[in-house]
Amino acid sequence: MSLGPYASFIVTSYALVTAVVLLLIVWIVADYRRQQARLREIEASGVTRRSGRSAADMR
Amino acid sequence: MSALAALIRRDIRIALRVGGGALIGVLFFLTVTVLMPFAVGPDLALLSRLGPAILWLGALLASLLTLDRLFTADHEDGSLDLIVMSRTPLELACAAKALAHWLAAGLPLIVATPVLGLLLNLDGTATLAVALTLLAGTPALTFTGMIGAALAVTLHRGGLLLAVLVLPLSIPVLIFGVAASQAAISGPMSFGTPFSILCALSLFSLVIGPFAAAASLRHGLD
Amino acid sequence: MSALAALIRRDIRIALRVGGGALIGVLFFLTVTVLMPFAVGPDLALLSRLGPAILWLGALLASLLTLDRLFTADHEDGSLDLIVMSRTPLELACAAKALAHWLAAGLPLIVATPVLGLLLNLDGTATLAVALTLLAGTPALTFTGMIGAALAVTLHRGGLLLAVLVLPLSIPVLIFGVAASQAAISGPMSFGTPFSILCALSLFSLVIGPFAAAASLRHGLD
Amino acid sequence: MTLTDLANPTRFLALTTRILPWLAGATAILLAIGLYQSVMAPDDYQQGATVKIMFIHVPNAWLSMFVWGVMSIAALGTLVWRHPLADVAAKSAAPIGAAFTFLALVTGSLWGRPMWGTYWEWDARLTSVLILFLMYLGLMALWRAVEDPSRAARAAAVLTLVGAINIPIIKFSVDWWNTLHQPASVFRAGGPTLDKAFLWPLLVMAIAFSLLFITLHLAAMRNEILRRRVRSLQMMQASSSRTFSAEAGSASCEGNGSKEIGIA
Amino acid sequence: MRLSGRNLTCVRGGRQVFSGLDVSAAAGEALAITGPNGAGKTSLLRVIAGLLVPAEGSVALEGGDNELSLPEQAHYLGHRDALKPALSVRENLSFWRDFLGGDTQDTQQCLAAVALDHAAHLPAAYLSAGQRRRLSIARLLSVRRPVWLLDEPTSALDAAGQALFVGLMRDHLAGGGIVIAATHLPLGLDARELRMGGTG
Amino acid sequence: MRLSGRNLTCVRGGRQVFSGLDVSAAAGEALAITGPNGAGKTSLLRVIAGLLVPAEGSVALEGGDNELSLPEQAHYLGHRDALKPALSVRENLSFWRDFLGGDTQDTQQCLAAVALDHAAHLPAAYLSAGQRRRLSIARLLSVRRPVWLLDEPTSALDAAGQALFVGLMRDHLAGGGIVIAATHLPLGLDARELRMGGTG
Ligand code: HEM
Ligand SMILES: Nc1ncnc2c1ncn2[C@@H]1O[C@H](COP(=O)(O)OP(=O)(O)OP(=O)(O)O)[C@@H](O)[C@H]1O
Ligand SMILES: Nc1ncnc2c1ncn2[C@@H]1O[C@H](COP(=O)(O)OP(=O)(O)OP(=O)(O)O)[C@@H](O)[C@H]1O
Ligand SMILES: [Mg+2]
Ligand SMILES: [Mg+2]
Repeated sequence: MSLGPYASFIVTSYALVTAVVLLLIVWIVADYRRQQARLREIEASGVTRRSGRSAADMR
Repeated sequence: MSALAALIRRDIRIALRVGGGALIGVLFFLTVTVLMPFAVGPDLALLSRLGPAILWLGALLASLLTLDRLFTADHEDGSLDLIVMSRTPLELACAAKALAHWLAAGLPLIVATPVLGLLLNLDGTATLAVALTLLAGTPALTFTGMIGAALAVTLHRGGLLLAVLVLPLSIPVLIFGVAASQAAISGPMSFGTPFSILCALSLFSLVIGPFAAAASLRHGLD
Repeated sequence: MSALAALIRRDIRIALRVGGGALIGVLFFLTVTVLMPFAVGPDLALLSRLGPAILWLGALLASLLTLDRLFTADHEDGSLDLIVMSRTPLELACAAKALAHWLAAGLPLIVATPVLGLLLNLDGTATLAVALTLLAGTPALTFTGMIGAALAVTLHRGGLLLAVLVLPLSIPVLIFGVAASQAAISGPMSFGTPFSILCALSLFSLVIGPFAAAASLRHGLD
Repeated sequence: MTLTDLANPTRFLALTTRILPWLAGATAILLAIGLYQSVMAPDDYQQGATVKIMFIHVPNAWLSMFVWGVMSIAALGTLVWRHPLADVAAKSAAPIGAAFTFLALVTGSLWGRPMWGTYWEWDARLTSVLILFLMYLGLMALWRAVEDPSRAARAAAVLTLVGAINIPIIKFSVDWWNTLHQPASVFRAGGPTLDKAFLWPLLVMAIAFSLLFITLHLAAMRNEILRRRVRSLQMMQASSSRTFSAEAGSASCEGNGSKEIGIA
Repeated sequence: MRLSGRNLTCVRGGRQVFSGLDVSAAAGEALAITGPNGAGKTSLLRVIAGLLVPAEGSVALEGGDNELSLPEQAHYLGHRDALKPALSVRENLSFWRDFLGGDTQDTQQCLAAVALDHAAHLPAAYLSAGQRRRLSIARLLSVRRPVWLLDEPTSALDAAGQALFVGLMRDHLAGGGIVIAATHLPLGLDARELRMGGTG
Repeated sequence: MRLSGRNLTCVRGGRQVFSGLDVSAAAGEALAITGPNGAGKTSLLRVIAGLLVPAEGSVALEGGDNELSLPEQAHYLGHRDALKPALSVRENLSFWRDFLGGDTQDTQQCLAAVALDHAAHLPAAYLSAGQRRRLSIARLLSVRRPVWLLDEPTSALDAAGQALFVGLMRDHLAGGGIVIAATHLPLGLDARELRMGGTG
């Protein structure tokens, strides 16, 4: 398959999209891990959240 | 009605008395205009071609400069609490404040335009066209800027953050303002089309601005 | 010394927190730059010719937008009384405040210049020249602006006229800044002459600014 | 599962955890199919191979507008119903939307160079997209700059709704002003004018990217809920470890920070 | 006429200030809100004034003007005195009279009632702390509103000013008004007390 | 050590506020300045603090540090509390400690002394009126200065806060300090009274 004279443009744009999407995914996964770790840390230190509250009194 | 008149009267009086606001705006406008010939070089034709753009930019930036504290001052001394509680609908009160600001800070810019037109080598028609577009367009700048000013109060933030939030909103006004003046001066296009879009933008912002500002004040005060 | 360091640290901290930080400064500058092509039209050659002026105007506006309340905020919450009473000479305290302001509001703009240069179609040398002139010139904007800020505190004592006289002080800075960058890019003139004048202006204002500001604060408080 | 159940953060978390793997899988499969089709698509008689950029440019451009639409609906939820989950949705959508807008801008420029001979031109479509990008950045700055999440949410909501005016401007700019950019060829009155050979890969890619957005958004919302939970637990921690003197406001002792979305 | 709020909960800055609070005050009655610093007195007044949205519960004025909301029938006197230093005393007062509207009184008389008539032409920037407070009080007189919400109203007032203000409150109550005041000092008149904090 | 001002005359806004006034206070002595609103109490304090230039007369601290002027040896606690809402309670206090310099105390201890230690991390914007006042008082403790100039220091404080503050003033006086306070309420400790207004 030949991409013609503008191959570099096409390849760059596909590569960029891949890179940015991967970056988003990595960021979100890392963020998830970080929050989970902090949550575990806090709950280990004895602070617990009250559970079993209904949606109505949540706000 | 008389409540709104009182609010407008007060705001204009303060703007004129403490000065600051209105005068700094005009001065900034002047600075921008004076600076341009240095940037562009002594090419008079080019200068007069850029004239409308320069004047519009100056007006935009000058209104940004003064609008920032439209609500903050009232918030800090507690007036805003009373205004929110009053029997006057908050949307109208916001509109009145913006109108007062426009009268004190926007109108002087328009009055100063002919003088600055001379500096920029604009001829009579061109100056008139720019003044007309400014007259039609600066209310839009004030009324969209008001949204940012209201956000400033509720966020306890000021200055640059607001400018960043508000500037994108005022870009269309700038585009059509400049386009209309260009058309009047030289362009192949007609003056009417962009000018009517400009007026439409102004009318539009006259409606959106007070509502958005009032909404953000209502939800954000504490 | 540590008193001044504390003052600088506090002011920067407040600026970063309230204004939203260096990021916001860059964003603001970006928006102002993006405005230009709308006003001037999509002519790349013209844009790059206007580039330095646009960047300089952005810097002026960014410093004006925030400088205005340099002392007023401290006056309104009573901090200024304590600063005046303190063991630190008032001149040094003023200089520290101005320095903090420059670090928080001026420096980010200079750092952002290369990015904006791209948008305005400036080449490498031109960008470098503009960044250099901004580095040399923005302190002058801050330190002359400070005089106005100090006068603003005493405004209700009839200092309005003086405040109006101060903004024009920044015009020479602007003119030489733009002239120097133009010279570096295209001009027949040499870069050195206007640049050294610019540096001289900055040095001059570094000396004059704190003294004038301190004098006006000392006599204006009540 | 009713809508009110969905509105409960705990249920929302449980549900998200359950469906995220499926969503991710579907996204991956569709993306693979779309990519294969894009690679296999024939060259355009006018644009040559560069037409392949379309398959990523257009979905990103659509999504950049779609995400703002999602944020606008969330903004209504914040202002009208004062619903905390709406705050979360709005906040976590902004960076993803900004990323899509950025990609639309970059791929557009990369396409523009061979097609129009320039990377950038100040025309209405391009500039309105740039404004969209700036507004995304402004919103993100706002979220970052304001400590109190519910205060930031309300301000951001007002701004989002005001900024929504930009969306029709982007959409119709090509019709209102004559620009370099070509007018709509898929979503237009009278049906698509695009050739089937390009239409199919484009549609598959569009669906794949939409799924990608939904997946990322749900995951980001989950992160945000967890972040708020951490924040309120930290505030509880701070308040429970302090010893209250009689005059130091024991009224505020009970349930400090508990009225946050995090505690549910 | 009766002001009543039920089951009020207030959340500020992500922290709960008070919860499940009931307030009520009938016409002619004064309610003193007391409690330690940070107990939530100011917050409660602002909730009643409609300046803070309660997380739960609501406040209403029964038997007032049905066309108007509670905040529209109330005066709020806070720590910040809503005065513009650039305007004169008279200008400040008459602005608020015109803007608040409704049943208005003569500006000069109101100034005289708080012993500020001699300073009517002075810029508000020239007022001492107590004089500013007097001017704020004159605002309460310049427009008739049945509900007065006062946040530490007597701070900065001298003895004469406090006596004068107690007289004004008495007149207001005698005219069927409601006074709700957050205060650390005795109000100087018969008032029901709502104690916040301490218990929770 | 003795603070003394002779024949002080103060003119503000073109009007003479007081004239021919003498003030003095010795080490360990408290001076209460009283008088009706607008009598010139705040003006006098500001003259002593060097923030207002008297039209006639002068004030000096005899027996203090000779290298330093009176304002540099004084704390001024005014109506405006010199707090930045954007900074946390601790940041506010430690800034003033570092900036004012000299003989400093530990921030956390000062906060504890005014019962604000639990709020150290809160932004100052979140403080109630009384909490702000407590934070200002903590500033007096964080840096040692022999002269305290206080303008209605107990306003907005609850009963516990007032008692606490009286204790702090006593400690300061016992350490050889001078307290000059403008006030409408009794200070709560033995103090010589300087009555302004009334006569002139
Ligand atoms: C930075 C430059 C560009 C930007 C910001 C941009 C932006 C957009 C946007 C927002 C859309 C969606 C519009 C809609 O749904 O109606 C779009 C669609 C499209 N763009 Fe671009 N574009 C850029 C450059 C280009 C270039 C250079 C080409 C090709 C020559 C191109 C071709 C297309 C096509 C074919 C569509 C699909 C139109 C349709 O079928 O509805 N774009 N672009
Ligand atoms: N900034 C000012 N400019 C001009 N005159 C002023 C200024 N501040 C106060 N005055 C005037 O000076 C006089 C004394 O004011 P000052 O603030 O010293 O009174 P005070 O005794 O502290 O009163 P209060 O008990 O109300 O605090 C007042 O008549 C006032 O009008
Ligand atoms: N703007 C705000 N944002 C967040 N929290 C706040 C805000 N203002 C006050 N608070 C918090 O709410 C609580 C109650 O404050 P409030 O001002 O109602 O107290 P108060 O009873 O009036 O106290 P004081 O007697 O000191 O005036 C305090 O703990 C305070 O920290
Ligand atoms: Mg209070
Ligand atoms: Mg006083």
